[in-house]
Amino acid sequence: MSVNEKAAQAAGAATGPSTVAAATPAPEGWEPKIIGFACNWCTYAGADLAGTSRIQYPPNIRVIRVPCSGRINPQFVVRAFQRGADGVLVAGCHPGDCHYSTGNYFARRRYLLATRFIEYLGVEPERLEVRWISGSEGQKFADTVRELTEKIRALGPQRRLRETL
Amino acid sequence: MLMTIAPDNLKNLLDKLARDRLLVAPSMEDGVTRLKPVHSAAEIAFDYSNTATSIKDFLFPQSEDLLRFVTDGTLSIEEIKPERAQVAFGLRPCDLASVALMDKVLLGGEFSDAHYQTRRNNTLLIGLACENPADTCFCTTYGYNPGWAGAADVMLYKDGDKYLAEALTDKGRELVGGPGEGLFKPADEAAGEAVKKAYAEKDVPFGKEVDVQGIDKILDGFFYDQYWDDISKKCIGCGTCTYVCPTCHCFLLTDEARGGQGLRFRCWDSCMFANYTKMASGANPRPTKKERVRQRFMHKLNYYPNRYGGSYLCTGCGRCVAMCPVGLHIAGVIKDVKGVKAHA
Amino acid sequence: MRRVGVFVCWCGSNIAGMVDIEQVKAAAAKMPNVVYVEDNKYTCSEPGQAAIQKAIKEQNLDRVVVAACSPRMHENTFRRTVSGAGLNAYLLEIANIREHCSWVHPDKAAGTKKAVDLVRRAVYKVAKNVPLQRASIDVTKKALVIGGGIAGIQAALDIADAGQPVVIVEKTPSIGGHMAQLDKTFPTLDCSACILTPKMVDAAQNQNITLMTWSEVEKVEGYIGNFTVTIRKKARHIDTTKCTGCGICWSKCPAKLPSEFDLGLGQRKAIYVPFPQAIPNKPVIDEKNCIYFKTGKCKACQIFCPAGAIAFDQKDELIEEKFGAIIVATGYEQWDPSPYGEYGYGRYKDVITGLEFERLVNASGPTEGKIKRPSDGKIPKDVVIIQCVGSRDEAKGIPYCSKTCCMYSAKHAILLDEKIHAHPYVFYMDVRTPGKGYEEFYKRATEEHHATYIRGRVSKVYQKGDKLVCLGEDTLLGKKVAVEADMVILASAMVHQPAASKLAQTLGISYDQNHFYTEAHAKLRPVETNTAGIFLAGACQGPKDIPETVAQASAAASKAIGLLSKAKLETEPLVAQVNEGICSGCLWCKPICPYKAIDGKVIKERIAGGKTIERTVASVNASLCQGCGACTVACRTGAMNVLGFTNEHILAEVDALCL
Amino acid sequence: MPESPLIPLVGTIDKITSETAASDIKTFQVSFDDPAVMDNFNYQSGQCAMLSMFGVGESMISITSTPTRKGVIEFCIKKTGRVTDAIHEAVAGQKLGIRGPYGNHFPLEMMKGKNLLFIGGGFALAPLRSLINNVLDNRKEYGRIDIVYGARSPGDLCFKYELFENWTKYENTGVHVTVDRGDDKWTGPVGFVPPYLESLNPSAKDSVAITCGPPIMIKMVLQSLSKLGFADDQVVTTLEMKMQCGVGKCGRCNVGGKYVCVDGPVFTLTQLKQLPPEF
Amino acid sequence: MSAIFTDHQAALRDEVRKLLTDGTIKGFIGYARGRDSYHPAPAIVTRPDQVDGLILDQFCIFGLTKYLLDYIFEDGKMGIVAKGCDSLALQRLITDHRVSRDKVHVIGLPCAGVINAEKVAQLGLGNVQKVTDKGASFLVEGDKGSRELAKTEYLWDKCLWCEHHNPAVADSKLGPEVENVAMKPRDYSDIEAMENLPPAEKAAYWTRQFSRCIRCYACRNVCPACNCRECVFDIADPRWVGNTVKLSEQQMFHFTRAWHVAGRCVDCGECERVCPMELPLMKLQHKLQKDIVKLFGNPKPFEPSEVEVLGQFRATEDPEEFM
Repeated sequence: MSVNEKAAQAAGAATGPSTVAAATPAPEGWEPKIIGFACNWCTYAGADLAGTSRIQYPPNIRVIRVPCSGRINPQFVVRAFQRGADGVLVAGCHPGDCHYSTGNYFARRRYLLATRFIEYLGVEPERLEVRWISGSEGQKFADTVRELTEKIRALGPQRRLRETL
Repeated sequence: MLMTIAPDNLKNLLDKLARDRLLVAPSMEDGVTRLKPVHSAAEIAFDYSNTATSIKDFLFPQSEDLLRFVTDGTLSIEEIKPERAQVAFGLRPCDLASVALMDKVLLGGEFSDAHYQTRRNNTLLIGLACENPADTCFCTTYGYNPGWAGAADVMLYKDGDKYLAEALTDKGRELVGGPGEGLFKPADEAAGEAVKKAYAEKDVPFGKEVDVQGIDKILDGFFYDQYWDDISKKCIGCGTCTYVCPTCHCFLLTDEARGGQGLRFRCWDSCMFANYTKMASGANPRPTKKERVRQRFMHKLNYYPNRYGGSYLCTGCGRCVAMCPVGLHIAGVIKDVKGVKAHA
Repeated sequence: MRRVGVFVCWCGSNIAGMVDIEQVKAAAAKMPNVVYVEDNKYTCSEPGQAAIQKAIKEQNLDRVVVAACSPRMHENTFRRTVSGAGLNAYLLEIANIREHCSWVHPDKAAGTKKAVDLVRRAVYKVAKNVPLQRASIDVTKKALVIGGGIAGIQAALDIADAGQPVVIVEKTPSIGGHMAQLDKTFPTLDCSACILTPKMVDAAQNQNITLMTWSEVEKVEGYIGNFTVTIRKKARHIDTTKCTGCGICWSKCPAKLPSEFDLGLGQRKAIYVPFPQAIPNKPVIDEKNCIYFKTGKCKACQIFCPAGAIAFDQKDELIEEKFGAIIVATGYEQWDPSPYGEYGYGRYKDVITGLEFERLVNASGPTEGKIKRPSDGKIPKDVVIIQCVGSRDEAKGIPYCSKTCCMYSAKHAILLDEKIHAHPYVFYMDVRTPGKGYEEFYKRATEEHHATYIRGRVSKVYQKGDKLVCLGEDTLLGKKVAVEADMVILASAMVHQPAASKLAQTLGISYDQNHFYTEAHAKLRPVETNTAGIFLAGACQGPKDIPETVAQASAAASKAIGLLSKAKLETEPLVAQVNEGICSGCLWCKPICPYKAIDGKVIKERIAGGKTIERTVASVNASLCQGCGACTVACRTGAMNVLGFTNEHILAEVDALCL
Repeated sequence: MPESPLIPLVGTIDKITSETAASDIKTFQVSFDDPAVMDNFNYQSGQCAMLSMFGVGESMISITSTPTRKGVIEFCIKKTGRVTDAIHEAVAGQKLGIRGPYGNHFPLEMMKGKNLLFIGGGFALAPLRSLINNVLDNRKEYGRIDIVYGARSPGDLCFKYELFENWTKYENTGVHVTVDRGDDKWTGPVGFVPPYLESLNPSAKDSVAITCGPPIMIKMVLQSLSKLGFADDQVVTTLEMKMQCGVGKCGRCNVGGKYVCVDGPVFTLTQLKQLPPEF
Repeated sequence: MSAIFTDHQAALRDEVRKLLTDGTIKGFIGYARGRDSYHPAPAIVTRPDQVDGLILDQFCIFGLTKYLLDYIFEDGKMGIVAKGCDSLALQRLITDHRVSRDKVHVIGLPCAGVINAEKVAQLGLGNVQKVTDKGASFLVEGDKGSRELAKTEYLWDKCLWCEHHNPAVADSKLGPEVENVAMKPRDYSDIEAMENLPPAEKAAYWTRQFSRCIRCYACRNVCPACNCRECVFDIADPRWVGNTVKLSEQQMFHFTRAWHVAGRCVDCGECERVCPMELPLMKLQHKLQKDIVKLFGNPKPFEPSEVEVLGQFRATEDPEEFM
């Protein structure tokens, strides 16, 4: 950051670099921070199964349990990015398998739109992953987390929407 | 003492200033010219009638960190001070006039606003007289004019292919003698005064249309008038007028905390917002647009002059005239109220 | 300031081996609101649970976090634990540091760091938890069964046997359904009527069963345990209290009409019982075709009725009744195969459907069981049976397999050979026989009864003399075949009842693209619908044969019995809740709810100026809501929330995990 | 000391007293952590201070203790919103932020030698309590003192220890308590404050009436006082407005040209009548 | 081509006067002269003596329907003048159950396009005296000059692709209906261009835009789809979007607002038009619109319908990308 940009921030003014900021290298020891939103009935159970099957995956994900993928407001995703998440996983039952019969269909519509929209705002699309992972897909859960972690490791820290106190 | 400075030298000076402090100047971006931090003189717009936002953004920013707290078991509070030096270039007379009005509120009275005071102290104000007042400008209504230097430390007047400059404060003189050394040349005093006079007498057509004389007294008895009901109906309750106004200064304090620590901010607020005076109990002494619209204009044209003596809380910058989405602005209100009074 | 206690479980070495318990404890102790931290070797064990209860009392805890295994494992266990100590069961959160952490992350340092984060998530969340109470609602101890076919009869009998009153609503004049039309049943070839009519009689005589035939469900309101159903009892024009079913009326009636029961192959009168074994054995007057209703003259039935039971001025009655459970058993219809122009159904009299064949072969049918050609009464010698007529043909709008046709075609083949020694030719796409004794039955048709099975579709049926030539291809041999047949039987698809979608809307249940009703879960809740308290039995849910229908009917009945046997229903408190103060009443949440739990309601409110206004807000029926939360995302202002998973909760969890 | 008047100082909640049966009103005794600040904290009856629950926000609360009893700072707080909810959740020993005192105060000079009539309703006895204890601590300087107080029910009465024990001990001092609805144990008067006040028929001569309460009660009390012969300048009341800064800058607590935070909260009825009715 | 709005001014005044006098309506929402001849302002009149202040001219762009929310709890009807685009906004309010159709008397104004006053005001024509419709252009005569202005260049963008020239909701109409054809097809090429930028450039673009935002909420307050009784941005607990103007909060604000309007936007463009900082807000809605069209096969997502696009789904036809 230039003196002026720093100063601009100090001034509290609503400013931002008007040119593309050069990619800043990830700080030493940085590990991707991934927030997962998982439906209770499928993906959370799938993650449990990965556990009971001792399928290892990177420890970068932290899962928030919700009743259904239909509960996952895209605003939660943006909030996670704001708070410093480097990646977000939104996951629920396969279409047709929703415990509440239709929740994931609504989720699908919402995220078909929201993923594109968040990308449009300049967030790398790889940072938001939406996946259907059933209760029997412990392996898929582990694979998804591994792939997501690696993709985000390659991208570096998410600074686009981040805000620190 | 009057001086002149060539445009190139002025740019050099600004570039030099940008190196060690925040340089704020009119800059055009996506079709909007506003005061914003710039990195160099190359980003500055020199040809503009007025900026979309005012100097208020930098002396009394829209959101400002006041303190940092840690609540991890115990409580500690650390005051955050706005210590960075800044220089604001290209301020129009209306903004330069607004600073004095803001000073009265924020620095006057029993308590002085330390954050504002610090920013005032740390900011060098460079004015630039108006060549072409916009058709929404009416500074002359209040006795200001296109050459009004107000709170400027240094005032510039475009004079043909150069700028006439006048350092008005110690800070201004330090600039001329310090970073500006060698860039300014002495001016012919008489010619300079003539330039200043020409600016001061420059025609501001809209200003002639708006006569504010005596409105404070008229409004003393105008609180209950039907007029407020009539005009407030079209207000959409946005904060545009208050946020672009160089003299509106309402704010709120708000906390944000995570993980045992946080910040307390001050953010602008707007008396046009429905929840502005809503209390925790749900009661709201200004429940409808009528009370809120009336409050805004009564404050600017009656409460403020009564409280702080004389001047109105408006400098005729015309931003609300140009930007209010529904054409509900102070110049219109002044004209209306005087018209209503005339009819009465 | 909350008083949160954190209990970190070792799970033996399952957690403690991979997560540094001391570090987790030390970190937890510094988290906001945490006043007490303890570790246990097995928190779920009795001593572990006792330790929680002791700490709640001694440390005056008002919230509990257990860092242990998955909440899917022991959430209920620990809820009971905390409520045993006098704390509300919902003031508990679980940090899953086993399945989601120690078991999957071999790096102890990273695992411990994650465990701390997971505990922090739970600590932040639990601070936002509020005490929640399970509500209880009364249950009306009566079931409604819609449809009086074998599914409805079986379900009603099971419920009645369990001692609960039940009402069967049947839209036709008699119960019995399609099964009453069948002759023999596969794979045992016992006579359909012989096994059905005793059940019909049982249903009629059972004290707990009320039959409402010639009646339809008009309106359904309410929710599980408390449905209010309006039933239209159509005017029968018979005083059923007087009628003895002697039959004089229909013998005297001069108006002859094609019989629906016999699929137009036989006749009935304008006053009629649909078939001899009908229950109730009381006729109805077909208003549209009754000469008296048409002309004002005749009254033959009234004149001859010895009981004086004819009541021309009877009107439809609307009856409102309360039910605790509803079983939908409305069955299916046989698809009209006319769209297959090439098969000539409707054009050639001797091209008939499978169900029509059932009537022809049935002893009480129009031919008294003699298999005769409808055109000339000749006994057919060669009969072609075409399978998959409609079924598995997306071009005809029926993508699914009707499941029963392979078996009943085999049955028809056997009957043709057995009864008239006709030679059956069966054109098929696949022969599907998954069922006990089914494959053997099919084998019997081919081996003992010499049915010729030809794999291929018939492309055209045309008349040649008094023969029907069926042109097709034997795809196994790869050559064209032409079979000269005396009769052609189309194994036509099973499709939804014409009014299936209308009834679904009345009931608030969902149906699929084929208008079969949708079960709550294809595998795990096959007889429930998404509307609590409404269950499915039989072919209204999808094509089924009799054994499967009966099994499902009993399953649905047992679900209903389970429901009705409860004095009160406990409702899960983790349901949606509306903040009426900020609800705009836009009701965009309403169409999203799979359970129809949301509706608008009008509230009164005082506004500035002292005026009282009325406005609409969303209202959640907690008995219907299952707590999925899909509605919350549709609510822009955040007025809709799910208890236990509120916006406040999730935002706090995000904050906690991102620190 | 912080430079900005908007920066609070750290204090501690020393003691919490629940006032009402429903515990929706509690009195918090607080102290500044810095003893020097504690010593120099000088305030007058009627003034307010801004209390901070960090992470939630600030709320302007009237000081209910009396400056005549040095070393004790008390706030009586009703649960009405996010900040007060958070304060109510606090436990003794918890830290908070305090800044102030702010605003004007009750006009003691004008009350000297006069008969004082205090009229309070519900939770609004809080600011009056500061003044009542203040004048009782200098009992000789004033004439007769009558305290008329009402709440919705016996359980809603605040400061019962003052009403029924402390204040009644003083000579020439009357405490008159009424409730809107009684209960099994209540033997005192039942009814709203304004008619009760009228039934007491206090003399307006040489008297000052000081009243605080919910807006609807104030409105009726003012009418009653007028009936009883009190002139506008014999009536003193306080106003409540939404406040943010407390120091006359943020611009939201004005009623006409007056800022309640610096020009108020105490106004005589004469002053009040000159203000537009936006409160 | 059709008559211009000014031709209906007298008829409008007559009708409003009649409606107010006979008690059909208790107030009327229309236009009056604003700060100059280019900027008509909304006006709400309640008395017949105010009616002569009402105007209609070819610059009357402001969508008035949102004002109806001020009167939902009052007795009696409000009158309003509505162009085709305004009637979509009205339908939005009705479909959202915020305004009851029977409490509004709509005077429909068939519209062949509104002149972009911001562009014309730059031309130095002075006080506008007269506007004449010349078919493909408008002749604008001011006291300092006149110009013939091609419609394709000087109408508001939304008017060029408008397919709702005639009000869909109206109790009476001013003048005959106009031909309902778009002057050019709706085109999302600017959105596509943006989509094709690398993430860092998109980020830079939006950072620049959002950091200009002053959070005045004019966009929200003018938007007919932003009609919540209590806006999420005004709710303190939970606070979805912070009060500060830090970039992150600005982005959260604009994401949230755009998202809340997704599939509900009637494409009136008022948010962008009233924005004092000239944020390209419709670029957000057009992106969402474009995707809705493509993903859910809903060709006109800006026409309010009984079921919101995000309040429904197609189990088998919706694209599946998350397997």
